Amino acid sequence: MSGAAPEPRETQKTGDRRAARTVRDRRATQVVPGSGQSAWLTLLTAAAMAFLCVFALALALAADRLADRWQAALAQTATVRIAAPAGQIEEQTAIVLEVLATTPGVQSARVIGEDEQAALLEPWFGPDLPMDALTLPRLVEVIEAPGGVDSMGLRLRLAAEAPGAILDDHTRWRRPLIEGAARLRLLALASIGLIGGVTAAMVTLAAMAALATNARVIAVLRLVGARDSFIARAFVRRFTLRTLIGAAAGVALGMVALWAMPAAQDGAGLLTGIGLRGIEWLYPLAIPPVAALVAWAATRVAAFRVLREVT
Amino acid sequence: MSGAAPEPRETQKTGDRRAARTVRDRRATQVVPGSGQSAWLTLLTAAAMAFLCVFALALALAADRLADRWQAALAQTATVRIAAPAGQIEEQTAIVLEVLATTPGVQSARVIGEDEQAALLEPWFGPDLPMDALTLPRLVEVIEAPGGVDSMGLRLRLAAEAPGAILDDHTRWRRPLIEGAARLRLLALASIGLIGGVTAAMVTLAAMAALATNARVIAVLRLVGARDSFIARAFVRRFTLRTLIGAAAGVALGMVALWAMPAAQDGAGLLTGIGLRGIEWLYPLAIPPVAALVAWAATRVAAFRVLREVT
Amino acid sequence: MIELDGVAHSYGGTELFSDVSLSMGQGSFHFLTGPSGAGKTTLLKLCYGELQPRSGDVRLFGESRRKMGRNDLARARQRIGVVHQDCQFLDHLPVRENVALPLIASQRPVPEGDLDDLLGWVGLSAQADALPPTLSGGERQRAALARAVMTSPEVLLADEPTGNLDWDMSVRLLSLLIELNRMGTAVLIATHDLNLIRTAKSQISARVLRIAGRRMQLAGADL
Amino acid sequence: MIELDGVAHSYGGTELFSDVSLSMGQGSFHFLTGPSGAGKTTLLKLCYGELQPRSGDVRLFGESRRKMGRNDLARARQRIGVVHQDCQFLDHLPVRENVALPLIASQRPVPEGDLDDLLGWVGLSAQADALPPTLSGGERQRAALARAVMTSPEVLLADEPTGNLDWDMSVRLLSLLIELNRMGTAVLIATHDLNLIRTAKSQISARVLRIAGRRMQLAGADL
Ligand SMILES: Nc1ncnc2c1ncn2[C@@H]1O[C@H](COP(=O)(O)OP(=O)(O)OP(=O)(O)O)[C@@H](O)[C@H]1O
Ligand SMILES: Nc1ncnc2c1ncn2[C@@H]1O[C@H](COP(=O)(O)OP(=O)(O)OP(=O)(O)O)[C@@H](O)[C@H]1O
Ligand SMILES: [Mg+2]
Ligand SMILES: [Mg+2]
Repeated sequence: MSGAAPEPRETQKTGDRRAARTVRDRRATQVVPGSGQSAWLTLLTAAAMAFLCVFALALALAADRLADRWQAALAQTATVRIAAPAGQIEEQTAIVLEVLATTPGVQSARVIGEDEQAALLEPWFGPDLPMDALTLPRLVEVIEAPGGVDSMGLRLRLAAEAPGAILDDHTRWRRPLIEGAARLRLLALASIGLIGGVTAAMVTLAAMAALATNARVIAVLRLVGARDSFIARAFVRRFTLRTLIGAAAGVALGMVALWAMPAAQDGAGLLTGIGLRGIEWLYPLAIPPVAALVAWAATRVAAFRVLREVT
Repeated sequence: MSGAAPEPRETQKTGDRRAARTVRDRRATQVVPGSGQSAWLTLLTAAAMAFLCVFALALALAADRLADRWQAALAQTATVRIAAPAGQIEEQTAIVLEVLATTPGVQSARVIGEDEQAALLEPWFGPDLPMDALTLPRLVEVIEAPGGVDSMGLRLRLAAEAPGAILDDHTRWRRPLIEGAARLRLLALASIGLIGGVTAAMVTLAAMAALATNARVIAVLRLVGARDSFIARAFVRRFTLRTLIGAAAGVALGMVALWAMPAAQDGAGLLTGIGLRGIEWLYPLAIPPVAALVAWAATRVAAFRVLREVT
Repeated sequence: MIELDGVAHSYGGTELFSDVSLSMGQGSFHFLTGPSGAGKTTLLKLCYGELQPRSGDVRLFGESRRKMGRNDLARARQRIGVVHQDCQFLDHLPVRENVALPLIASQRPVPEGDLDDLLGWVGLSAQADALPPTLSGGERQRAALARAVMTSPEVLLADEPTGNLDWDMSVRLLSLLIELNRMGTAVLIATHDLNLIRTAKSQISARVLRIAGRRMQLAGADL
Repeated sequence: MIELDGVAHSYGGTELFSDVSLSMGQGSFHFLTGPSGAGKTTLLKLCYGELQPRSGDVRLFGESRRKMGRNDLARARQRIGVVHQDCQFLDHLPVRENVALPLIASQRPVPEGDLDDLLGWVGLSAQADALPPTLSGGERQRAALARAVMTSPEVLLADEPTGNLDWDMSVRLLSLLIELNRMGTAVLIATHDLNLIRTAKSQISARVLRIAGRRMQLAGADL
């Protein structure tokens, strides 16, 4: 930015030069009036947008987490259901476990006990279901290794070796849920993009409005021999700072609001899952610098466009 | 607003007077410069805020709908589970149906057929469950009347008359879901409130910035003998119109975006349920007038505050 | 029509002038001189009600300034024409509409013919549709004078109306003001140009006031 | 130092003037007169590079205006002092900093002692910390002149610098300019005030240029 700025005439040590630079920056800022309302406008815009952005980010992260959970809970597990006459159940179960043990991609397999099975049925039949009186199929839970299992191959092997065993890889259940989570995540990311775009547009417009308001100041400065970079620096510095402060305030407010929200309950996980966890609390901290960068670029472009119209 | 405005000197018919009024308004507007950037800023702010508001509204409506659905699906139904030795099932079922028929608050009761029951079990046992081989409890679905059923009384009556029957009013399932939906609705309403507040603040600040920019124009107008109401009218009219147009554009965009979103699927109803249905498509149309009203009030207050500082 | 009665004014610090009295009746003609910074513009601002006097009383058309509301003031200003020292215009409107602005702002009809005549008299016919920022310094002053006389005001206050004008144009404008004065308008001109005052005094009976050293006195013989 | 060579200019429509040549060397002193709207301010704008000539060539310190970039122009302006007809200031900075603005804007050190002396000479010591909007018309012109001479420029261009000043103050400022001129500064003053030109000619040898009817000629004998 200051590549073309004239260096002070005397040779100085680097420390002095930095001090001189700061003084020059302050001087450059002072030649532009503070302009009360438009300063607040920029601050408020940045704060409001950062606040909304924190929420959109939390939503995206929650959607992400949800998708991951479903991925983990459903995509990585499968069930083998063994329905056979009472006498053959034990035998076929043993065969199935053997087959699974030699199938690549299967991390572990485990027979679901009667208690667990009763728990699964509870919603529909109540806790006092007479398990003894029922001839339920045996269920084997298969936990897949990260790579996943070749379902088709496994299905064929099972059909050959244990005719009563049927593999259910939960595809039916998985697809709509994964799709739903992906769509929610997309929505959240789109809002972040929208918020970012609108923020950039608003900061640009606010900067251009400020520059238009200060057209006379710019003309006077050019007339007394100020360089473009000197004039631009004043505006750019001010708008970047304002956006940074506004965004920081908005992020802080947003994080406090998120933190104050009731903790997530598993009962309605999706709805109350909006919130940040662990390392995620650091993510919103990226918003103010990014916003400041956007403001810096926007103001610079706006400033040089306005300056080009002044001789 | 124009109570104090001087009437044209000649007496006129009412129609003429209205025409004169429009001409006067146009004249009043012309004496204030258009100020390109700040006009766009107001338009864009209004549009962005209206756009976000449409989404927040859709979210609130979806949460509302969801809560209603759960209310309807869970709160209004209960299940009576009859577990008894094979011989007594039919008898006890008949008793239960009789009891239910005479219980106040029960709209209808219906035995869930075997097919339906199999469908409920399918997730866990697969489609080829040998229903005949199982001695499953009989399930009776109870649909409650709007007032609801006195669960405790019904439970006692059932215990006395059909010892194998157990009432499950789904309380366990209902509460977290209802709570979740309520919280989502609250979140959406809070966003609407936040968006409204921020919009009002931004329009006020934009108006004040425009007024500050035009301080000279205001001073010149006062010096040549213009009344406060004449000067204020120019600004108020302009900002109200801009906000109205911007909000209308934002609402239109938001509605198009909602309409273009993939239709809700029941598989992941909650996630894709964000959208408008039937009469709800009319609700967002209230946003532009409300925004314009907010802008009108904000600009009026700002204009008279600035005018008070000019003699 | 405008009366100042024992008026004093100060901007915060020391008093600019004190105990100034002045009465502008119908058909009166005053010049106001004094060194730069003496308070000529301030006195004019008191006359058209932009400033409130610290002490003493200012009456506009018989009404005390202190008792006037904002709308009363606006109405009084519609009867006063003012040429400001820094001629300010609405930069987005052409000269023509700027000259007609007092009529537009008070929602009176604009007599287009009179407007054209007036623009011709001050030599701005060619610039009628130009925007004020493109005017030369002298053209601005002429446009400001045209704006002030456009409403045929009962009082005309002109602050240094010829500072950027050549002598011929100054005399031309002076004759316009004298013409107005003969038709009854009370005129007050603040100026540094003693030649202008001398020229005027040769045509009409004008009183010359001088502010200096916190007081105002009649200056006549020394001109 | 500034040379105009067969310059013509027009704002869109008809030509204001054509074939104007002027050479301001070290220690030269020019007056520029002509009726209002003749193009005096326009000529000055050509001299400090705000406008590009339609035809002909303008050279600032030996460099052709057409070949100068924006930063070259800024550097050239740091060597030229200009008093604009509409003295514009930064309204949020006190007079003191406004006068020192050319130094601040080009990031040169501000000699506070010289600044005080200069403010004293133009009679603005009392207004040093006032904001420009509170200045009187004459005070603005004096501040503008102080700002123009603050950098000890090699060329000084003044557009109607005494339009709002009384005679004594005008002469005082003229003597400041003559002083500068004697130290080598090239001076060009656009003015309507023929008395001022006469007074100056009695002290130094100044050339008087007159623009009228699209041409510029030397006017001397008729003053
Ligand atoms: N708003 C203000 N606040 C403070 N001081 C002011 C204000 N307006 C004017 N002054 C000061 O009051 C004094 C008189 O100002 P005024 O404009 O009346 O002078 P003037 O006689 O018109 O001078 P000139 O001939 O230069 O125009 C000046 O010194 C000026 O600095
Ligand atoms: N930016 C512009 N666009 C169009 N026309 C302009 C522009 N600037 C000046 N003019 C016109 O050019 C003519 C000369 O203007 P200029 O300011 O040079 O006159 P001047 O000699 O300085 O007059 P004065 O003595 O009144 O200040 C005027 O008629 C003016 O209206
Ligand atoms: Mg004055
Ligand atoms: Mg000029």
